[in-house]
Amino acid sequence: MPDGVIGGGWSYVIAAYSVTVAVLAIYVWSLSRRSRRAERSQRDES
Amino acid sequence: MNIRKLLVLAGLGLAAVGTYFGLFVAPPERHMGDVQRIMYVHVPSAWIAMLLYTLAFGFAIALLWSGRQKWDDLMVGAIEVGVVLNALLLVQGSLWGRATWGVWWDWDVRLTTSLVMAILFAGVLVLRRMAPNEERRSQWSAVATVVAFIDVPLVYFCVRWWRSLHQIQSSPDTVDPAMVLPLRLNSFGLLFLALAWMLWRAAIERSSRRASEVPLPTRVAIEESAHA
Amino acid sequence: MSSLLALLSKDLLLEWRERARSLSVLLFAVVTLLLFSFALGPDVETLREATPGVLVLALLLSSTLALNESFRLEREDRALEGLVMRPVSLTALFYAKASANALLLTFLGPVVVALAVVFYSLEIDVATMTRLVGLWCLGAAGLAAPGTLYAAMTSRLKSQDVALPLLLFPLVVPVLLASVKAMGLVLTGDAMNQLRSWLTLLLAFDIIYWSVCGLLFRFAVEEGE
Amino acid sequence: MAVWLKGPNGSGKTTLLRMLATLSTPSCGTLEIFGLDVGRQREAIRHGVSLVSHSLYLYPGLTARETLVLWGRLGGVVLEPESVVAALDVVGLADVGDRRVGGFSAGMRKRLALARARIESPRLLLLDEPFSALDDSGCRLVQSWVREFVEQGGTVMLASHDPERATPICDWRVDLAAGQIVGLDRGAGR
Repeated sequence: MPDGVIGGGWSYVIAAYSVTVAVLAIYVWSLSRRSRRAERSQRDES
Repeated sequence: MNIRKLLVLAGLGLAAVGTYFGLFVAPPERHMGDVQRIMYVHVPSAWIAMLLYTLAFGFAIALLWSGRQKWDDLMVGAIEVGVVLNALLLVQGSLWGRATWGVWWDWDVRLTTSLVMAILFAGVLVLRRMAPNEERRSQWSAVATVVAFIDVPLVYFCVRWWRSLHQIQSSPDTVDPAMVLPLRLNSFGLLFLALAWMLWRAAIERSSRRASEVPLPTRVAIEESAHA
Repeated sequence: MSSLLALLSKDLLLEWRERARSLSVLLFAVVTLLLFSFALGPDVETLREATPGVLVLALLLSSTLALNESFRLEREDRALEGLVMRPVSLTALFYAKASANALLLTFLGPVVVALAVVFYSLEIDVATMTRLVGLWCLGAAGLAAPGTLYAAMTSRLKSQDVALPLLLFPLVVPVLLASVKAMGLVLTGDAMNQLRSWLTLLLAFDIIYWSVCGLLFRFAVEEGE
Repeated sequence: MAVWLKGPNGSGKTTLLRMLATLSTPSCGTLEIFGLDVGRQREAIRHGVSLVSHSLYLYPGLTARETLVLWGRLGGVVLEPESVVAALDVVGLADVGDRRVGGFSAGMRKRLALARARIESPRLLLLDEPFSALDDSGCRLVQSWVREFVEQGGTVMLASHDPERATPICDWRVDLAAGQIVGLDRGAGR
């Protein structure tokens, strides 16, 4: 494929970007959940 | 707390501008067309994941050297965020590969190495969950981190030799200046975000460790029953 | 050094006393050969081509068995703790254990290679067989060092049978690749003179693993917990 | 002298013995034995300290004699065959020296562990429940064995639940509760 240009790549681009954003959002959500849980258990302790 | 918020804000801002430039301003690549825009998230993911692993390696060495638990908190933060970015890297790479090579997966040097790398560092996280107590947990994770980190270049070289018999890897064209800007913006954005998450994860680890700390007499009792 | 030899001879003596266990590791390697021939079909050509990979996988699979066993012995009556309590450096402990494991895996080599020759109808002379066994030994050495390090950790866990391969297999990918490649070149002929470089690579991995894991072992085992 | 560590379950007896045997590091404070720091000078301390704990650290595949020889070699001592036989004789295992530990009863294993603890003539002997798993004659053997060691100038610290057996042989009694020393007393027996 040295000369031809790959067309119709947008669907892949959109997929890649949305997966990235989704995964990072899920990770942030899990961090916040864990952080709340850790804070709660620390409060219970003291 | 404040530094984390600052990092998140800076990171989100940079990444937003970078993504805008990457998607709508930068020209499509000569051969790959628009698909190449995946690069603006793909390459930063790779860079930052590698950076986080390197940091984790540094923290592991510091932990083994000093025995201070605070390095363990940072280490787990770096590895966890690194593994997340590494997983993203694999998905983005796979999509890109499908678009350009027509296959989801190719046993190419970088793909293979990043897959092995993800498994290795995910293994560290698995080992952590299984460790019998806190001190073992931090030392074991540090040991596994050091070994994994040293292993990555070995895997890379080996796969390169292994592949070299089949095909020479095509090198990307020199990057257009218009492409450099979004790449740079996104890289710094992701860097700040990743650092913020790493610190956040470290803070969680620290507070859950405090919560699990038990007063001395109780601990003595627990240890005795464990050794009996 | 003298304590290293004492420990090594202890490990080998125990290995010999409990031959049944070492034999079961060997048997396991043989079964692996057998299973692969069923998985790949009866076609001799296919089997021949797959031989290097099958050999290395047999080594890899039997190694986890041997490694887990070697530390079960130390954990049974907490004997490892007794060793740690002696004025013995943990580094000596590591090298003794890793050598014992490497030797055990090495002993499997000739048998498994000979059986592979029979099962897969390889037409090779004694010199080629010797080279295969030699490569097997280098691979075994490359597995034994990280394997011993990780088995020392996972042997404390209830889920040790899952944990060890999970952690070890991705780690030894370089050894696996280099051994498969080198064995393939030995079997099919080395037209482009590449065997040497793979051999060097394999040796380099062995050296790196043995030194790094030796340095790290004292953190993996509880000394003053 | 001999010191008896007394205290209910979970009072810190085993933990203290393990720290003295350099198997545990104190989480705070320092601990010195023979003027050596437990955290930093472990190797030097280990030559002079022996622990017999709940777990006996025996390999079922080795014979009694091999067990002792290995223990000596790990301390850098090459034992004469006669001294091995003598050590086994003290604990009444001379006849079974060439049998494998795997076939030993719990009492025999305990005796072997005791013999092994003294093979390198330590200065400090730590015994965690030395009377458990032993019959009457075994316990008497341990008692006289402890006294003999003390009279030769050694120090013994033993943790035990058995006042009848521990009191007669100990010079001092240390009461532990919840990780604290709550009492220190001249032993009643001596």
